[in-house]
Amino acid sequence: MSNFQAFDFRTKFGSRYFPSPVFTASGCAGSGKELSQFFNLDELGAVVTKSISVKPRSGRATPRMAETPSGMLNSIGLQGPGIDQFLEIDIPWLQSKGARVIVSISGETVEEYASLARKLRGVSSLHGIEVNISCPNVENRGLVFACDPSASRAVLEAVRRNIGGDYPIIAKLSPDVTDIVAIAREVISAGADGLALINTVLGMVIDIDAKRPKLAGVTGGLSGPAIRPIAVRAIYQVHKALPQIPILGMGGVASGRDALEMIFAGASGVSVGTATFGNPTAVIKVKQELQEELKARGFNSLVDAIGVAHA
Amino acid sequence: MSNFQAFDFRTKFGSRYFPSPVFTASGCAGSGKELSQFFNLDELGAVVTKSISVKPRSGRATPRMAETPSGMLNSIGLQGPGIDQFLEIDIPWLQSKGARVIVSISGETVEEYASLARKLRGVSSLHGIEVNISCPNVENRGLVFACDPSASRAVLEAVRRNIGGDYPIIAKLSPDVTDIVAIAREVISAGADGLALINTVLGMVIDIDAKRPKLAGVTGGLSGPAIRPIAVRAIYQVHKALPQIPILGMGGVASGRDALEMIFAGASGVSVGTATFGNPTAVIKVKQELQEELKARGFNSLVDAIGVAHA
Amino acid sequence: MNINPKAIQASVEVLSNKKVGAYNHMVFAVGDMAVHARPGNFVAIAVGGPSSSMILRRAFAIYRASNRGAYGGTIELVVAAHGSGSKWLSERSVHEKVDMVAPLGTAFGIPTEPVNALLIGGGYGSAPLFGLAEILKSRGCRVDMILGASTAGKIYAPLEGKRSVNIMTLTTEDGSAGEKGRVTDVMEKIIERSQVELIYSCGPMPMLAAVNEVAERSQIIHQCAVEESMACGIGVCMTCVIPMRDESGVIKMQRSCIEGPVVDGARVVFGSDRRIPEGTWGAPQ
Amino acid sequence: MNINPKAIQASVEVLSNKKVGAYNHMVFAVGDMAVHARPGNFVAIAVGGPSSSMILRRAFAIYRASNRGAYGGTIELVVAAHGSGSKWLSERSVHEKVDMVAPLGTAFGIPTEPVNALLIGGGYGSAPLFGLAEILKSRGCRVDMILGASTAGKIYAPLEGKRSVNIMTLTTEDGSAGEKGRVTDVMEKIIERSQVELIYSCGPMPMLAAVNEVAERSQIIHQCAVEESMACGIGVCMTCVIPMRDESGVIKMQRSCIEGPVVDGARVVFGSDRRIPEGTWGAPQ
Ligand SMILES: Cc1cc2nc3c(=O)[nH]c(=O)nc-3n(C[C@H](O)[C@H](O)[C@H](O)COP(=O)(O)OP(=O)(O)OC[C@H]3O[C@@H](n4cnc5c(N)ncnc54)[C@H](O)[C@@H]3O)c2cc1C
Ligand SMILES: Cc1cc2nc3c(=O)[nH]c(=O)nc-3n(C[C@H](O)[C@H](O)[C@H](O)COP(=O)(O)OP(=O)(O)OC[C@H]3O[C@@H](n4cnc5c(N)ncnc54)[C@H](O)[C@@H]3O)c2cc1C
Ligand SMILES: Cc1cc2nc3c(=O)[nH]c(=O)nc-3n(C[C@H](O)[C@H](O)[C@H](O)COP(=O)(O)O)c2cc1C
Ligand SMILES: Cc1cc2nc3c(=O)[nH]c(=O)nc-3n(C[C@H](O)[C@H](O)[C@H](O)COP(=O)(O)O)c2cc1C
Ligand code: FES
Ligand code: FES
Repeated sequence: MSNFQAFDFRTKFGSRYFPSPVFTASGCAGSGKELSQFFNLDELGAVVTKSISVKPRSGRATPRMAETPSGMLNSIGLQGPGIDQFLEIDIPWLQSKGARVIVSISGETVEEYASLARKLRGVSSLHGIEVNISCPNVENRGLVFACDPSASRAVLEAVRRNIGGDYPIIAKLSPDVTDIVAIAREVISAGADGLALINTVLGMVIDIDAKRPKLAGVTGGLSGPAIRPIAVRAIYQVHKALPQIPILGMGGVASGRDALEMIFAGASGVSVGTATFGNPTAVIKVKQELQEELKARGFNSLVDAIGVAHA
Repeated sequence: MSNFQAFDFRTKFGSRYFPSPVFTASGCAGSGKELSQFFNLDELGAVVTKSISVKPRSGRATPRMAETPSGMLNSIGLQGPGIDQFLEIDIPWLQSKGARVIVSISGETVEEYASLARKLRGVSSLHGIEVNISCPNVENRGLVFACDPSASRAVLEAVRRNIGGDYPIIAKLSPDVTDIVAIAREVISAGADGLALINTVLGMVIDIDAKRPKLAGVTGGLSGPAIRPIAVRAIYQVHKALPQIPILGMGGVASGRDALEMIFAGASGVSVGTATFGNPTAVIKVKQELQEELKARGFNSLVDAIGVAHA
Repeated sequence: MNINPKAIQASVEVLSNKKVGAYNHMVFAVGDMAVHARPGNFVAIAVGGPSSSMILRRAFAIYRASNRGAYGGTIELVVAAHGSGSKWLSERSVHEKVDMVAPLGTAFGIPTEPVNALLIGGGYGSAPLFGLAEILKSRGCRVDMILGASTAGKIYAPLEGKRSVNIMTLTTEDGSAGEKGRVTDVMEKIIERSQVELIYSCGPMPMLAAVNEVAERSQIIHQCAVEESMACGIGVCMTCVIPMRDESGVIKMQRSCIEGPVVDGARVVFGSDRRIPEGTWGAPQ
Repeated sequence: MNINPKAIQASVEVLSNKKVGAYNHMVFAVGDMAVHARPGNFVAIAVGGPSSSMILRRAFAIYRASNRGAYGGTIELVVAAHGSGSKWLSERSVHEKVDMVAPLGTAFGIPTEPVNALLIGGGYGSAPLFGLAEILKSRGCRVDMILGASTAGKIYAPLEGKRSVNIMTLTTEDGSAGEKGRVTDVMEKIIERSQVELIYSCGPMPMLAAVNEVAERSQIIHQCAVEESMACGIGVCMTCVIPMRDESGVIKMQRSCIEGPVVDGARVVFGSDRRIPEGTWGAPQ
């Protein structure tokens, strides 16, 4: 019987459906143009854009990266053209290619997040907004929003208030906290529809020849397979506490098996980030392999597989 | 000139000197006997014992481990014979082999730590005590001591009060906190002489065939090269805030270069843990290579190299 | 007593690597490492090369060890390409080198008198049994062997190995070789037929548990080589423990790499995967 | 405009791997990948094999690319074993395969008229210059070349490469080959002698900066192939940026893998390692 049924790969975040649960990760797919030489963007569940700010940002000085065992550090510093140019150029291009777009936003103050939400409110063709709160809060000694429950709440409330009621909001959390479930509860009660887990882990490499930090920005964000066990743990913990909330899992996904681990832990979808640097077609590979792994285990739909490791 | 000077590899924690700065990591060198087939234990700066508890502990059920990219998860659950048998059998054996011994202790309540300190107070031949506070606090909903500043303080105060004034105490911290510097300040002001950074990072692996967590204990501690950038960052942050406090660095050290990274970041010594599983002689290799790397860079002593990446 | 008293770490050369059914039969030039190797001992091999993301060694039972020969000491293994580490090993070419620590763990105990022995292997678990059979035979024992697997290709039973076996019985779950079924389906018959006095087994834990049940029911001593995930193989990590009774009957979580892999079946508390058996020393309250 | 318009990802075979001085000259059978490769373009190669702990590709300038030949399309590289990834690559044997993405990045611009060109290479930076010299020569240009390195073994200057070069000058810092000193020590003399109208350079950033200074002083157009640590090579990661002026003179952090590696030297803000130059678009206040 089940062999004849069509496999249902769809997933849902907030009010939006996506034909497949494999997305790009913010900041790891350029503007989309760079990857479109390798595959069609409409093959992806969604393109999650790099985090966009109110104004243009140069980002940090170089060196901006260091390879680490099964991972890498980056300190890009949110380089980007600012929201206006982004809405004018990048979004229309992505949509012209049939890509479903989730815009990631970042700010240095709660008001900046609010202002980004107001700009995006009008763009109803978007599939959602991912709120990157792993940014230093200039109004509070540079303390990262995502590390402070009340600052996290304030950002999400401001975004929800300004963007309108049914616009899907995904709050992206940092793993660098004592209690990620507590932060998750705050942002959900503040109006987020879903959670993105996890952003990079704060790390550092010393250049032992130059006798100083390798990165110009001193510390950087650790990503790649090295952090996957941390991501799976965060997803599992949060899904256990908030089983109804859709989670976009990420952190070192490079194969269908990696993606399945996150789905079983409780993710409704996965983003592929660093793996794209080693393999331009990683997102497509993950998508195809995930579907095969699910079918091989007798699942007729993605949804049936979400969180099964909790049984 | 400097070529004729003897290289000074000594380091110091509290009132104790160690001839070399490379130690074993707690829980990664068995009872010492297992490694003594491969080298003499007196070649090590010190043997840090597995964390010992008041009573015998069976530890957790199996599977207790999962390999991860450039790392591994473990959930041993502090298996051990309890302090009495340990003091009677293990310590005398280690000392008969000329090993300098730092005893790691763990408890489920503040009173257990106090009681362990009282037992160790008499053993003046020890080179110090490492207080593993990454243990669940049964009196506070299983919240790990190291994740709670006031619980961390309470443990260190109790240990200092019971062990006496000049007994070197190293407090071992968990990286799974929002602000490791804040915890470091608490335990130092509570009486610790030095800090061990870092314990394992909380992680998880799902067995996608069995559709459940791979480890019987569900979550486990991530160790190995994968976490080295996290460890280096923690050491750098803490050394910056507390430059006078000696730090025992650990997390993925497998070569002299890795050790040097930690020394430059601010560590006064390093512990080698997981690397021993892949290579029984890893600690000796790290020791020899570290000395060569330091000499190659013109250092006449270890102490001159500590924290130079902060210049 | 020393732990790992004979263990040596060395870079050893692949002398031969041949596909045999589902396995690779591999020979390594190991020099003195072979001298103290006994049936039941295992080796631990680093996998993946210098920039490997696999940081832990893989354990393999010693299939044969020899001190003489054109290449000096050799150790032979039977490798199943299971996950990425054993796959890497099975792909090594002649002349490549791997880092090996051996011999490790306990060996099968050899009876001082000639007895009727039954050796039972599951899958690659047959590997250490042939060397054992040889020794038993040389001591005048009668040696019967049962090898089981899911399917014919997963039975490892080389011709030269069978020399020392009186009667060899095969079982496969799909019936593609020997009798259809499991090793325990034929075990009692053979115990009776050959008046078996001593059972040796090596294979997956559920098989060992089933064999142990029959052995206990038949009141026959049973030495089995257990298998639990190992991180270090040398006794320092405490990941490989299984609940075993000590001399005074107390159940303790004991390391299968040091106390084992060969243990007295009667000591093992089988079926305790994912839980600590009640009454274990220091069990959580 | 498309980004990476010609890039292809494929598993390609090592046809040859020869040690030449401090380098390995490697030839790969790449099929159609060679068709659009131009001097200045680079390849990105995955290193370390299936279980590698090195997750990022390594970038190498294309030394030569050819469509014809017994093996179909080939791409040749000159590899310096620097860290663990390039070391791994340099150890690949004939018939092994590696995963390659190419051609990537910008190419050297070829003048439409015959001009007097000076090509300057540092270390393995000479690699792309020989293919460039060939094309320039075929267009009737005069081609002078300066190759510099710390020591003789680090100069890559194969005989067949020199065919297209009118005068070759070598400099080494230790004087072990050619003139003792740096490429810039001989540069002005040669500019004058050969009435140089166009400079191409490839090598470490400090060398490019020094060459650019001379070029600006001499008011000669200078195309250089820059080198910044790259994580992806295809424009998606933003790690490889260098500050460059855009058409309107605004300094922006631009990707050297997409806007480069070959860029107009006059656009580059040299010496801005570890800091954002003042006035850069979007610089932190
Ligand atoms: C004492 C002993 C003897 C063995 N003898 C043989 C033999 O003769 N031939 C053979 O083919 N296999 C043998 N095995 C099993 C072999 O060690 C595993 O198949 C192998 O470790 C799996 O590694 P992998 O990289 O292929 O798989 P992965 O699943 O990638 O391994 C991941 C991790 O788990 C550990 N692990 C996984 N399965 C096992 C296991 N069954 N036992 C121990 N560790 C495991 C590995 O060491 C590694 O750290 C033996 C195991 C033990 C303990
Ligand atoms: C456009 C371009 C062309 C190049 N052409 C050549 C060539 O023809 N021959 C040659 O031998 N080398 C060339 N290089 C340099 C080569 O890419 C580096 O030596 C190599 O990446 C170092 O890798 P590793 O593993 O040996 O060192 P590691 O230090 O282990 O590398 C660690 C990480 O840093 C990155 N990285 C380190 N150094 C560089 C660098 N100089 N450039 C880019 N990424 C770096 C690596 O990609 C890797 O991700 C070129 C680099 C670029 C950017
Ligand atoms: C180079 C780079 C740039 C990134 N930029 C962003 C960003 O702009 N916004 C964001 O929310 N996350 C950013 N991330 C984090 C990723 O989206 C992702 O959460 C993280 O890298 C873990 O996934 P991965 O291991 O698959 O890369 C970036 C990561 C990398 C490596
Ligand atoms: C198997 C295993 C057991 C450990 N047991 C202990 C322990 O008993 N007490 C403790 O403080 N840390 C323990 N640790 C943590 C290590 O001491 C060390 O802090 C950590 O593993 C990071 O170092 P590494 O990457 O070199 O292993 C253990 C780690 C492992 C892998
Ligand atoms: S495998 Fe480490 S103690 Fe047995
Ligand atoms: S290397 Fe990734 S953008 Fe250039």
